[in-house]
Amino acid sequence: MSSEKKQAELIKEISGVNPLKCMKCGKCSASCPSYNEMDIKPHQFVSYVINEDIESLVNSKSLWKCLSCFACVERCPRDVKPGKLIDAARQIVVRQKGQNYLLADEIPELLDPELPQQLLVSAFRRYRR
Amino acid sequence: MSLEKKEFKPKIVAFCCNWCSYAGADLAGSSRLTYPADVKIIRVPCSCRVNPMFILRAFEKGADGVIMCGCHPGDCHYSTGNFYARRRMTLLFSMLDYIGVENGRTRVEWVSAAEGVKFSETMNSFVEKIYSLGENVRLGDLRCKS
Amino acid sequence: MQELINRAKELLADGTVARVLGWKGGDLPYNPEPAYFETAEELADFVYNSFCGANLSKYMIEASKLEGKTMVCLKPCDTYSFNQLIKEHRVDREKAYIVGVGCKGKLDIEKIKKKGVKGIESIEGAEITDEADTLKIQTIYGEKSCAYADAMLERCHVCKGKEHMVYDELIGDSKETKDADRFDEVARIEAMSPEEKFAFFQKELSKCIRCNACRNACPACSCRKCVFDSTKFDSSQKANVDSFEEKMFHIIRAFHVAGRCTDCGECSRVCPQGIPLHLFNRKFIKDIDGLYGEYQAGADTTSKAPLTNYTFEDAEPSIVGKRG
Amino acid sequence: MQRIGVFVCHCGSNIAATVDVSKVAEMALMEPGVVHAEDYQYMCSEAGQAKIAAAIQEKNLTGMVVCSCSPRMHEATFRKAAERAGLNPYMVEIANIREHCSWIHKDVEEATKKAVILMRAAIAKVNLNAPLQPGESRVTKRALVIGGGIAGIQTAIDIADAGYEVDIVEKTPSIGGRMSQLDKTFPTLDCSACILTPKMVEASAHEKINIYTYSEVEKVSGFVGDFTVDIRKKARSVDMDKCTGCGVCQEKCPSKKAPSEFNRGLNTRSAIYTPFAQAIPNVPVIDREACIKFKTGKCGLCAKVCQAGAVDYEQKDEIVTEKYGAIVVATGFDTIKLDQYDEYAYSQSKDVITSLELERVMNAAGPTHGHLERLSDGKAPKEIVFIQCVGSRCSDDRGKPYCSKICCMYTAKHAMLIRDKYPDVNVTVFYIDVRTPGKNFDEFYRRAVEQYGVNYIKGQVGKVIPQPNGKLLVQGSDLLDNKQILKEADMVVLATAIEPNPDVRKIATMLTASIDTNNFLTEAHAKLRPVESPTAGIFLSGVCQGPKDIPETVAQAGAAAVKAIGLLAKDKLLTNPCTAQSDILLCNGCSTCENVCPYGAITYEDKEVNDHGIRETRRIAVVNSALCQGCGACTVACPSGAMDLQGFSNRQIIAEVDAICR
Repeated sequence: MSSEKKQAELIKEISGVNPLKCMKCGKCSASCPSYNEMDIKPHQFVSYVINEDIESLVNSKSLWKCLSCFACVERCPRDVKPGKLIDAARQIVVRQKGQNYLLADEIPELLDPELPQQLLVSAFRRYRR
Repeated sequence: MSLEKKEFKPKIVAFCCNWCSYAGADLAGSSRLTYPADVKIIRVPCSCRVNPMFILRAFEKGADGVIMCGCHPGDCHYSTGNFYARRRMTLLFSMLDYIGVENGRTRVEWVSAAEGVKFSETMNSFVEKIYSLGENVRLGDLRCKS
Repeated sequence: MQELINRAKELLADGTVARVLGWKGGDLPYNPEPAYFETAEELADFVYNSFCGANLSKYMIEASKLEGKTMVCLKPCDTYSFNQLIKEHRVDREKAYIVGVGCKGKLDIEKIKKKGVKGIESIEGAEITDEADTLKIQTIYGEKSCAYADAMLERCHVCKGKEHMVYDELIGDSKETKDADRFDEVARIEAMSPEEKFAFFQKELSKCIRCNACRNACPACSCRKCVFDSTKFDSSQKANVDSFEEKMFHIIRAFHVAGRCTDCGECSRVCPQGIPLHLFNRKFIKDIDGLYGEYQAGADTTSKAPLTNYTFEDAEPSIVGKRG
Repeated sequence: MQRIGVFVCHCGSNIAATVDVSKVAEMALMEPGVVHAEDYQYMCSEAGQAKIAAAIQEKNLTGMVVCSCSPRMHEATFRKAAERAGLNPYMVEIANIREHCSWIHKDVEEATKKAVILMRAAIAKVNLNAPLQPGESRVTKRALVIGGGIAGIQTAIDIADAGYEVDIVEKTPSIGGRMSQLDKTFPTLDCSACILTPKMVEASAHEKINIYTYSEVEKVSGFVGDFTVDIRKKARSVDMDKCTGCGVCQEKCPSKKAPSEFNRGLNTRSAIYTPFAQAIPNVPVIDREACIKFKTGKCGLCAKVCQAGAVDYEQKDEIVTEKYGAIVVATGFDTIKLDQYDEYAYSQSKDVITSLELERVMNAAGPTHGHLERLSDGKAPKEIVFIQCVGSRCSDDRGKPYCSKICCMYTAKHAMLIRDKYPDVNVTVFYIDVRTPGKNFDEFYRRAVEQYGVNYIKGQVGKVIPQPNGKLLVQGSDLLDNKQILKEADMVVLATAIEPNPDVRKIATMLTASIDTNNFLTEAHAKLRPVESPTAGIFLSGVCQGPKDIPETVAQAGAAAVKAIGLLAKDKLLTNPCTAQSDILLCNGCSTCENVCPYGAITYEDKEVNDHGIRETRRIAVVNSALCQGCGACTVACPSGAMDLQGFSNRQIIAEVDAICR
């Protein structure tokens, strides 16, 4: 198996998502609050995984612009849930040591008192390790 | 006879009611949804036609697993057949479990005529279970084992 | 006992009944056997004591075909079997004059023998009128004693109660004997690992010699011709050739009486090999009670049997693997 | 000993590509009783059947096995072929080596092995087969149509025109169904009422058609040709014979707060009501839940104003029992509930409506008298957004996995009608795909875009957010422009998924007709028998079988009618001889079998028997083979094995088990 294919399989395994179920309706992108800041849009995540271009996915800005608000997961009519794919891509990055986007120690400095609690919890879930 | 251990190829008997599950198996076939060839289907008019004797007989003659499929409860072609079958099989399976026969060797699954996918998935998972349990040695006539 | 004999004589004399179905003494002090009595003279042999464990209800299938009524002595537990036979149209209620006899628990000679009591000549305390808690046993080796409760049949420890479900008159008093739960043994086996369960039943069933005593004594097992004797299932065989056939016979036998078995315990009582056959029937009863609601076969003559009944919400067979 | 012939079909390459058919035929000859075996390209073809006939006659066959496709496909074909050649048709067994073998296995060796085993099982069974003779049963020349929408009406008219009596049972107070709620119909934009009303009148005036409105099917028993049905005529509280339909009662009724079902709850109606002006029958019913008289005992105004004296508060439900030869199900559809779709703000804003509600808004008899206005404030909208596939094509548990099929077309219709009547209103349609297969359908959709300037955007809407200013902020995506779109709308219309009428599950259970996971009734064959249920004598008309539009529904209604007529035209039906039989010498007379028989086919008789010299009278189970449907419940309930099923006997099934486990 090529390394690209392995990475794509890994994303599918971590996320538990079958990207082939996507019918390209775009409801994820329609729901996304961070849409305008993303270089790869939520609905495009699926095709990147199908095309086994995980490299671009992992290096995209979108990975860290996703708020993990789960609107796309909640609303996806096909059970594809791009949010989970994004999360899986993040996991891949996190698993490669030394490539952490954030260290746990750095977080307190970045905290904003206006930040909703839920986002905090979510952020810890995402950025821990 | 060779001394080498023979590869385990389970014998699996599936009783399917004519109206739902047999048709579901047909749909699995026409949709080319594969499942292992170890499964052999016997057509019965209704799940309520399946006598516990048939199931024990299959085990006696060397079956490693027996599965019965019928219409979903409430959808029986004969209105009530699968309700009786459900009670009979529940009690029989409980008894087999009680005397120490591995409980995964028997299964009941409700598969409608429209559920080709479910039929294939059911058979795949059942066969997998039987492979994991291995040969049926507890409930069989040893003379039938070759 | 005398009261019973007197009443039997009266009924024979006034023509109410043509015969009496009871027990007569056997060749040993502890093996009375079922018998018909047609005259007052014959009744001299009549006995009713704590060794009269046999359930006479099944004999009424044949007795129902005879001319005239039969007086039949039924213990409380036997009346369940009789009711079940009425429900299945196997006996004719009109042909039976049921005398409900009292019961203070029946004795198991095997239990006495297991205590090392041998060469028995007579047993005192086994008469139905005796109040004794201890049996005095005269043997060729001298007198031995045994607590009554210790010699009781297993089924009497889990007695369904001393109330007769059906009768024309009652004679004699009863004593409660229940001191255990009838599902304890089943629960103990259920808790075993599959390997232990299998070993347990393999050991018990390998004793089976297919004498068919269980089948012949069972009031529910009353088919004119058993499937194991007919060609209908290609299953007729008189002996167990391998371990499968032992299991097959007993599973199917238990299945055929499931929901009909009153738990009278005759199968275990008559088994010459001492196989605890009631464990099969009781497993089904326990499952039926647990899954479909409490049901006592023979408590009435009209209720729907569990296996000819259903509800939409019945448990799925997969529950078998899920229970604890 | 039987003399069995085995015929192995190649089915072109369908079987032969995966199964070594000549090997299978060769192996057949090694089985007991087999005296002839051959393989051929298409056994079901005329040439194939000729080969079978020749073998039966030349080899004097007493039984045969065809290794071919599913018996559900060609068992009848081969049985007929056998019968023509002089062999009892019930001496034929099928080994299904196509659906159950060649189509699902890839390895030739493995598939061939399995095919041989399936063939052996069939041979083992045939060895124990006995010739059977079908009985006859009568056909009641009357049909029942369940549901009085366009599907039911059309089916009833077609059956009645052929000269048979038809009863329509309709749950609501009037026939007409969903179509009566529509304003215009695609693709020709006819007024729905203008084309439906004449059909309704025709049905009600037809001398062969009897309509039970405000009625429900309560119980069904019997079988093809001879169903017995209990129909509950719900208490209308108005005497159908006396009522003149003047409508005064409805005007005077002081309770006017009940939501109007006909207008989808967008306005209210009186407690005594006819659902709509053209209702048939034009006789009101009293909604007892809403009626003051029924709630408090006071009022009674309607009875006072009724000059015909038709109002009858004492009326009770009535059960009518009727016999039918055929039953057609035409129970139609409803839109799904939108409780789970919070993101579209349906329950938060009155200005988010379903397409069916828009039909009522656009209709002159609707809550706004046909004026397009916002239901919240009555203002004329300037910006309307349509959202497609709301609840359709969803694989989660909120919606339905299927395409509702009609939404693309009716949305194009709505968009076009709005742009036509109100050219200053902007119309935007968010779509995933536009599906327009059908005559003149794509042309219709293109007209909406090209001629009427409807703005189609490829992309789904993620959220509709009601704004403080009363507008609706629609957040959607434009996948072709790769943009997220925020649009302020005055109204949002949801193309809500349709689902079978929820009552259909209950009806299907009564009819023992099978139903799929989406509650659509299953057809006997997806392609070749699309209007018949697998249960004989039950036919399917309209959306109860699957989503369809009006022209398709009418076409299917006619097809179902023809199938029903074909059945009713017969005087006698041959019954299935695979029925239960009780062995007189083994029967205990215990009644266990009687207790599980769903057809009441088992009774008990005292019979003289001679059991090996013992002569006695015994209580014996007797099966009425006209009632027995051959399920086999009794055979397993019987502990002695006295009860057995012809064609699926204990020994036959055991022989199959043995052959498979050999």
